[in-house]
Amino acid sequence: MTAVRRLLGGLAVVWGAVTLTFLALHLTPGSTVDAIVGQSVVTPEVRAQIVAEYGLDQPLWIQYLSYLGRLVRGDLGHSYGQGTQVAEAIGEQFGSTLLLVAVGLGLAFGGAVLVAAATAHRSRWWRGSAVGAERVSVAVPPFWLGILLLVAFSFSLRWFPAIGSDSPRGLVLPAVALAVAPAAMLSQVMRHALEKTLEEPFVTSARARGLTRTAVLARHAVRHALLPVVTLAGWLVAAFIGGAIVTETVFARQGLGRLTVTAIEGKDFPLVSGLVLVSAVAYVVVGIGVDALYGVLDPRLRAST
Amino acid sequence: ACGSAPGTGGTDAGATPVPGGTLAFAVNRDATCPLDPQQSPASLTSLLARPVVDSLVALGPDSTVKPWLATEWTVSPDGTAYTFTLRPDVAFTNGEKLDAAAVKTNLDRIVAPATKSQAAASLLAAYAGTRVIDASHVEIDLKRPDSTLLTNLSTPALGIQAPGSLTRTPAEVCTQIVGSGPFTAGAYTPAKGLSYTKNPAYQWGPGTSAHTGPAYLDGITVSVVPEDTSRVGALSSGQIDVASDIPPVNVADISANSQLALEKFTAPGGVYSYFPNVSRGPFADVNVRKAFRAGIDWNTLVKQLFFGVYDAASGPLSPTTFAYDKQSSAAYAYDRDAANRLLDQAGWTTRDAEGFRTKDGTRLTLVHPFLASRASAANATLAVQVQAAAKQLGIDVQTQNVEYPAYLAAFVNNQYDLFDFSWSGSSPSVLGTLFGSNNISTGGKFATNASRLADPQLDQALSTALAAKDPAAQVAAYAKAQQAVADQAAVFPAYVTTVAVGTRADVHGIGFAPDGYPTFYDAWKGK
Amino acid sequence: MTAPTVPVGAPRRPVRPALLTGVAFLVLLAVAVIAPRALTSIDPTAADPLQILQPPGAGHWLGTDQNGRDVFARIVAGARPSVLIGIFSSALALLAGTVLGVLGAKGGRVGSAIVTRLLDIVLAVPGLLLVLLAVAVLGSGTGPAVAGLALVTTPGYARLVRGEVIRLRDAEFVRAAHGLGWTRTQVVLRHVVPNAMGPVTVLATLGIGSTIAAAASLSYLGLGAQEPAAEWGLMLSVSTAYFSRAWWSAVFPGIAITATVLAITVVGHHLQLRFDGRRAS
Amino acid sequence: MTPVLEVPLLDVTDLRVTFGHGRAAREVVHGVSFTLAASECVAIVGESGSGKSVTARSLLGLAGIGGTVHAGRLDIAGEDARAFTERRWRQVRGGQVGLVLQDALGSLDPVRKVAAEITDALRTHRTVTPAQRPQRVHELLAAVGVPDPEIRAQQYPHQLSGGLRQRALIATAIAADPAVLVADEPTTALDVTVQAQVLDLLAARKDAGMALLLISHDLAVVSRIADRVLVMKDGEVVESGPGREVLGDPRHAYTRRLIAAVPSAHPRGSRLSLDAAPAPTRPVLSGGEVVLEAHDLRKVYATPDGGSLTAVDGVSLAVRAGRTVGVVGESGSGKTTTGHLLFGYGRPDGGTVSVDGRAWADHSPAELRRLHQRFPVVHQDPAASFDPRYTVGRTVAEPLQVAGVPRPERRRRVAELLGRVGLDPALAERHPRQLSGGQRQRVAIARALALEPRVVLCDEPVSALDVSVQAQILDLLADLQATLGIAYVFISHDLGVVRHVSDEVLVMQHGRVVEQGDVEDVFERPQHPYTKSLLDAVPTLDAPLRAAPHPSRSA
Ligand SMILES: Nc1ncnc2c1ncn2[C@@H]1O[C@H](COP(=O)(O)OP(=O)(O)OP(=O)(O)O)[C@@H](O)[C@H]1O
Ligand SMILES: Nc1ncnc2c1ncn2[C@@H]1O[C@H](COP(=O)(O)OP(=O)(O)OP(=O)(O)O)[C@@H](O)[C@H]1O
Ligand SMILES: [Mg+2]
Ligand SMILES: [Mg+2]
Repeated sequence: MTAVRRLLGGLAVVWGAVTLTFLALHLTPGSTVDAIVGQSVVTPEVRAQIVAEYGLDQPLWIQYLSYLGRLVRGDLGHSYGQGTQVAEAIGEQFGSTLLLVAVGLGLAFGGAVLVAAATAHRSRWWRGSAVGAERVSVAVPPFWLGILLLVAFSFSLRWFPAIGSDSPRGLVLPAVALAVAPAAMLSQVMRHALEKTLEEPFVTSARARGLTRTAVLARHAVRHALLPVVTLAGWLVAAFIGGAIVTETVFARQGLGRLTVTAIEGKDFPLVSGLVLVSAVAYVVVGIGVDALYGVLDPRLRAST
Repeated sequence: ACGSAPGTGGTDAGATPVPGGTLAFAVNRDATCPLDPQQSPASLTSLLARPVVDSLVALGPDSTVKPWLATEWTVSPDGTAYTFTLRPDVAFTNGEKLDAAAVKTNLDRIVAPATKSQAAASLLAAYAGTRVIDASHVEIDLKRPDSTLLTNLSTPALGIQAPGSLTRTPAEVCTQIVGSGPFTAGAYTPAKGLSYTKNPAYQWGPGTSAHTGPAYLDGITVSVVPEDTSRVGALSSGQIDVASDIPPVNVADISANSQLALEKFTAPGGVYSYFPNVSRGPFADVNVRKAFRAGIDWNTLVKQLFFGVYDAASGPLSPTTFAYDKQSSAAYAYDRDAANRLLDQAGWTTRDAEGFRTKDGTRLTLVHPFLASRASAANATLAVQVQAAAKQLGIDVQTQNVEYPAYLAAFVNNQYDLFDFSWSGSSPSVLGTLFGSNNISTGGKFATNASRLADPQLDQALSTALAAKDPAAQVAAYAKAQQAVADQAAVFPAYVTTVAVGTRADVHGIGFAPDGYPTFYDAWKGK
Repeated sequence: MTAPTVPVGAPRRPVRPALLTGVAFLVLLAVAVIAPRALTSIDPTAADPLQILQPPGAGHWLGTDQNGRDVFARIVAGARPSVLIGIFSSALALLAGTVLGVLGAKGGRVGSAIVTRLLDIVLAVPGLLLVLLAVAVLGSGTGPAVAGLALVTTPGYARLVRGEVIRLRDAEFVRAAHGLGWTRTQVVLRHVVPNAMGPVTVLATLGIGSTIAAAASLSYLGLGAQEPAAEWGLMLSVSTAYFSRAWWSAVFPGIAITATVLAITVVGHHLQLRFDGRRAS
Repeated sequence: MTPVLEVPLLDVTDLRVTFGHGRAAREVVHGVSFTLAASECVAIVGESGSGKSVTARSLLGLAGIGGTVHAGRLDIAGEDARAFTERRWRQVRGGQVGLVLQDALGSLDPVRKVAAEITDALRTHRTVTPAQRPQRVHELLAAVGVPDPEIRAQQYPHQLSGGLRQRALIATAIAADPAVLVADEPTTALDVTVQAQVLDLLAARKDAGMALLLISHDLAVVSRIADRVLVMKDGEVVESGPGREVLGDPRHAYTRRLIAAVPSAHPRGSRLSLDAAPAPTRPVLSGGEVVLEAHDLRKVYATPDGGSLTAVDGVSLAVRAGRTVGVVGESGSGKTTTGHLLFGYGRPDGGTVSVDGRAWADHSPAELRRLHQRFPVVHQDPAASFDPRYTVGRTVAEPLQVAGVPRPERRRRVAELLGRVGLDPALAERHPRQLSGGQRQRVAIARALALEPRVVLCDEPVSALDVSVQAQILDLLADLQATLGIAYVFISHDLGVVRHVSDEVLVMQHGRVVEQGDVEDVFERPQHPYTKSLLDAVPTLDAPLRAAPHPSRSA
């Protein structure tokens, strides 16, 4: 029953996101057909062809309903700009972004856990410099960080390739650039949680049993520190998908982010909606996964006792 | 056409080409339909299609037409029928043979509405039809004479693709094309690029190229790297062999680096210009236009902003264009005092609190829509400087940053005073594209005459030029047209579009098509 | 005689010199926002083609940019839009987030369901895409950027507030406050909201920084503030193209952004401790 | 076996513990000395905040964050612990000295299974092979009296009752067979029956040879088990010696006061604090009019697994003006819920509550708000019932503010109220968390008294306090009842306290009232088996110890 409700809620979110996008794109100035044609000279026949083909002569609400209808049938439509099926255009780019986001998330989580664990309740200097670094990291514009990373590690040191989506080594810099700001945010949240946990009596009890600091961190504290992080997961996913737009541009990676920019610029409604759909579904899926994760991390939240 | 442009031969002088190797090439942007120039207007599409698609004829650097797929051709006396003799030995890489029917299939497809051609069809505006005479002879019929036809036929847009491959949907052709060229192309992935493989059977190189037979390179990979810093960095760190669109600021660095080389090509056709909208507002007054033209020191701006890499323009056409008129360039000289005088004459005599000129209480204001998200860094700085220089004249240039749809809407709906862009094109017929009264956007339809100039004299000169078969007559007619543009002050030319391609020092033989993109048929990599 | 000493704990509050530096910087920043002329008399938009990319020196402390404009003057002039974007959009988001968060927790079954779904919807659309959409609808420039950034950050605050309010709803002291005879609204305004704001304000101080950074990203994608305006994010994004030749035009705006954020977080953190009363003697 | 000849397992001389550094440094333990041998139990009793727990933790090198320990001698099994490396400390912790922390309910990690916690200790000290660990876990749980150890081992702490958790914690402490067990308040928060079980368990371990350092504020507990007693106050040991001597014949004034303050030792109406003024005479209001009346109350809560839990099941009672109704029963039996329903918080799922003869539900929201002002609640956890941002003054002033009392008048009344509950009016500027537990408790009471209350709900007002502070509060409540005619509903799991303050008592179990009536009748002649078991489990100070300074209570 809860599963059904959750599914319905998820559908509502996806529908809302798509509708929001539809409205926004149709409220923007400029005609769609101009956007499709772009800066080029077309014969009136070609123009009429485009209008008819995409149904642009229909009233807005009919366009909306027929779009929803097609969505329900699993048809994402045909991209104005890419000249391909939306599903195909997205499918082509999906893997690359997924990889980037996954590695970025991994780095952000791993890095945040390490930094938080290494600095929680440690000396003033050690902890203070980590906190300072985190605050700076949050405020560094990602494209700027990306370019700095490129200049340092690719152009000068030549440790990593500057561009391209293929090699695992090429993934390092973009993933780092993408992960730094969220990792800094996470690490602050985690350190807070860790420090609260380390003051809990069960930690003193564990130490009274002779456990090392590392063992205490690994077996007790980290798990508690992950709880608030899990709460932030929805925000994180959104941040990463959004961040991919800039990162992919700087590092010349293929992916959904760059597709998004192109699609919005070109008022390519079917493609934008397709992209929003993907991100909304990702958000919903992550939300459901996270709910499950809560139970794993904290048995108190499991449904049955 | 794979003609080697002047100035590019220097680096490879004396060296013997070495076959083999794969060339890594980075471009700066994606195109929506990246591979089919019959559909897409993007210059990137021409670049990417060129290695795959051959044309009937090739255009040399001196604007002479050379044979390619057609060995010879004749033009009917009235200029409306062109008959081509095709090479007998040409095969497309999917096994099909080149014949007259293949040419007809291509040209008919270009003009068919279903193709939604956004540029190629306009190159065939006078097209009436194609007649297959026999397998190796084909006749193109025109509704009216068009002296630009041969030039247009040399472009990839009117290139001949394998007819069998054109039965697929337009969308499929966009990402994968089949031709008879020196390379075969893999599928294109947006934001990533594609790779080419050498066509070993290639024996029909264009008459403009340095060698015959198959290409030297085994293959080419093209990646899309929009960020300038990354593209230049990838080149200097050796991750790629060739990078397109080197920003002026990096040119000096690349020239100074012994591991790198810079290939520059000044494209013929239109220059990068600001266009006044003569149909409304202050620019309806020719004196204001002339004042704006004379009052800004375009020369100095270009030299300083672009670090001496680009040349300042003095006229709507680049000096390398056929029929470029040196006479009329005097009109583009800088004269600040004259500019102020002209403005006074036009009645803009009073000044407001901020120092802008006013007339009857209204400020001399010019609306300038600007597409910051797509502008190069260089053009963005130019816009800033133009605004600042205009301010010194007492003119308030309001640069409005808008998104692409709004940008286009402002243009199409005549809601601007100033517009900036460059329109390349290898022939002086761009004058018609840019200033012909038949090219003014009306009824919400996009057309390319940004100054909205409708000058009967100019129109007359342009149609004379199109109809003229004799080059001298064409030159005379185009000179008249250029003079008319100068008299009307219908353009503020800024700089001559210069293509700068960076390469590793061991890359040789990069050529440039007349439209200004690099070509790779003659290219090779030293060891 | 000493016996084993247990490791010393971590500091619970920022080190004093950091606080002082932060306050001093913010004062300077306030001057730049209110009266930029007090810091420099150079016109930040005076483009001079003959002064392009001059290195830092006597005439131009921090050098000039790609248009020959004085970088220092532009940083001073850029303080206003940048700080306002950061502060306004964070404030807007904080306000909207608080209202929505409270509604989401206490708006009744239907009200809270609607609010949570709405928040989910906004979160489900990638943030930058939302800003892009906002900018596409409202046009580019500072106003739309503020609105777009606020739209994007609101759900984060709202969820946090909602969580806190739900936690507090069952808190003993809130029940006690009901028992004292306040009306429901009074309890929410007097006890629930002020206590829910603690963690949110921490996020908001970080948020000011990340908003300035996000605004910079917008300019990078050509959607935020635009030339010839002086705005830090724009300066940063434009100058990256000239990095190899003129590091100063890219580095100094970057330092301005970072320093502002650091100052705000350090001072904000301190204020929050104050607000919480933890430091009260 | 003569313990005298053996090396003591713990030998502590002049133990000092300081928190903070430099000028912020504060010494909280000032030179504590004692020894502890095998099969011996030393108990530390004393005032809240006197340094008992810090002393205990220092014995394992865990004084706390920011703590520095100095000692003239700190020998563990003959070895000088002052020279221990962190590594050696880890071997000692759990291996030679086990610790049961004061906060038992928070001492098991809520996200880990009980077995995992015990296994940690086994793994660290390598007492058994990995293969034997599960078996050993079960044995340990069985040894501390946990039924069905196989099942319990696989459960999470929140799935265990308080008593089971307390025993599981002891199991973790003794897993590696330490020679010494330090048990800090191992029975707080347990109801008397469970408390008795835990004490029996500790006594059994002690008899089996383990040395036990027991900390408790419950003198009755201590008297049952301790061989020697240390009495601490303000970080110092003020009195020490064999248990019987110290408790039976206290020399130090503080010890005397402690013993005097044990409420079960006194009849109703007597004073608990030694230094308090004599009690005002209590007006006899046996037949005061009924103010609050509940009939057949029921409250059902949904449980997370979709089931339901009847927290209150058919409770009826009446509160008369100027009288006290006590409510006792095990943890979770529905005491707080009943109190809340009675005072109009939350709707009952069955039955009625009426105030002055009219149901709560029949009042308009505005009337309700006005009524609530006269029926204040002293919450089970007073600290939690204060807005953490508010000062003491603002907290106490809040009901006055609601009632529209002008600001200057409020300030005056706050000072007066604080004075009345025996607090320095200067405390008004402080935040509640800067007060001691007893002070906080009195702030809550001051707030409850702000608007001439008619009935006050006192929910466990003294459960976490040592007896001397508890005595102050109980005396205060009695005085206010005598002078103002206030009625109380008094909830507690401490039967002695309830007996001391109540006129009438309800005994609750599983949401039902199992016995109800005059306090003396119920406590002297319990009818229900549960009441009997509760009373049987109450530890008492041995008869001779009750001797001074009050005469033993007469029936
Ligand atoms: N980690 C710490 N940091 C600073 N001060 C502390 C710390 N732990 C305890 N104290 C202080 O040391 C003193 C003694 O505390 P301790 O916990 O030993 O009291 P206690 O006798 O156990 O009291 P209770 O009966 O309430 O448990 C108190 O004043 C307390 O505030
Ligand atoms: N809001 C609630 N939701 C669900 N169950 C509740 C709620 N409040 C109380 N309960 C349950 O109702 C039962 C009675 O709780 P109540 O707080 O009245 O017990 P109590 O007798 O006061 O116990 P204690 O001595 O521990 O304070 C318990 O099992 C408790 O878990
Ligand atoms: Mg203690
Ligand atoms: Mg209770």
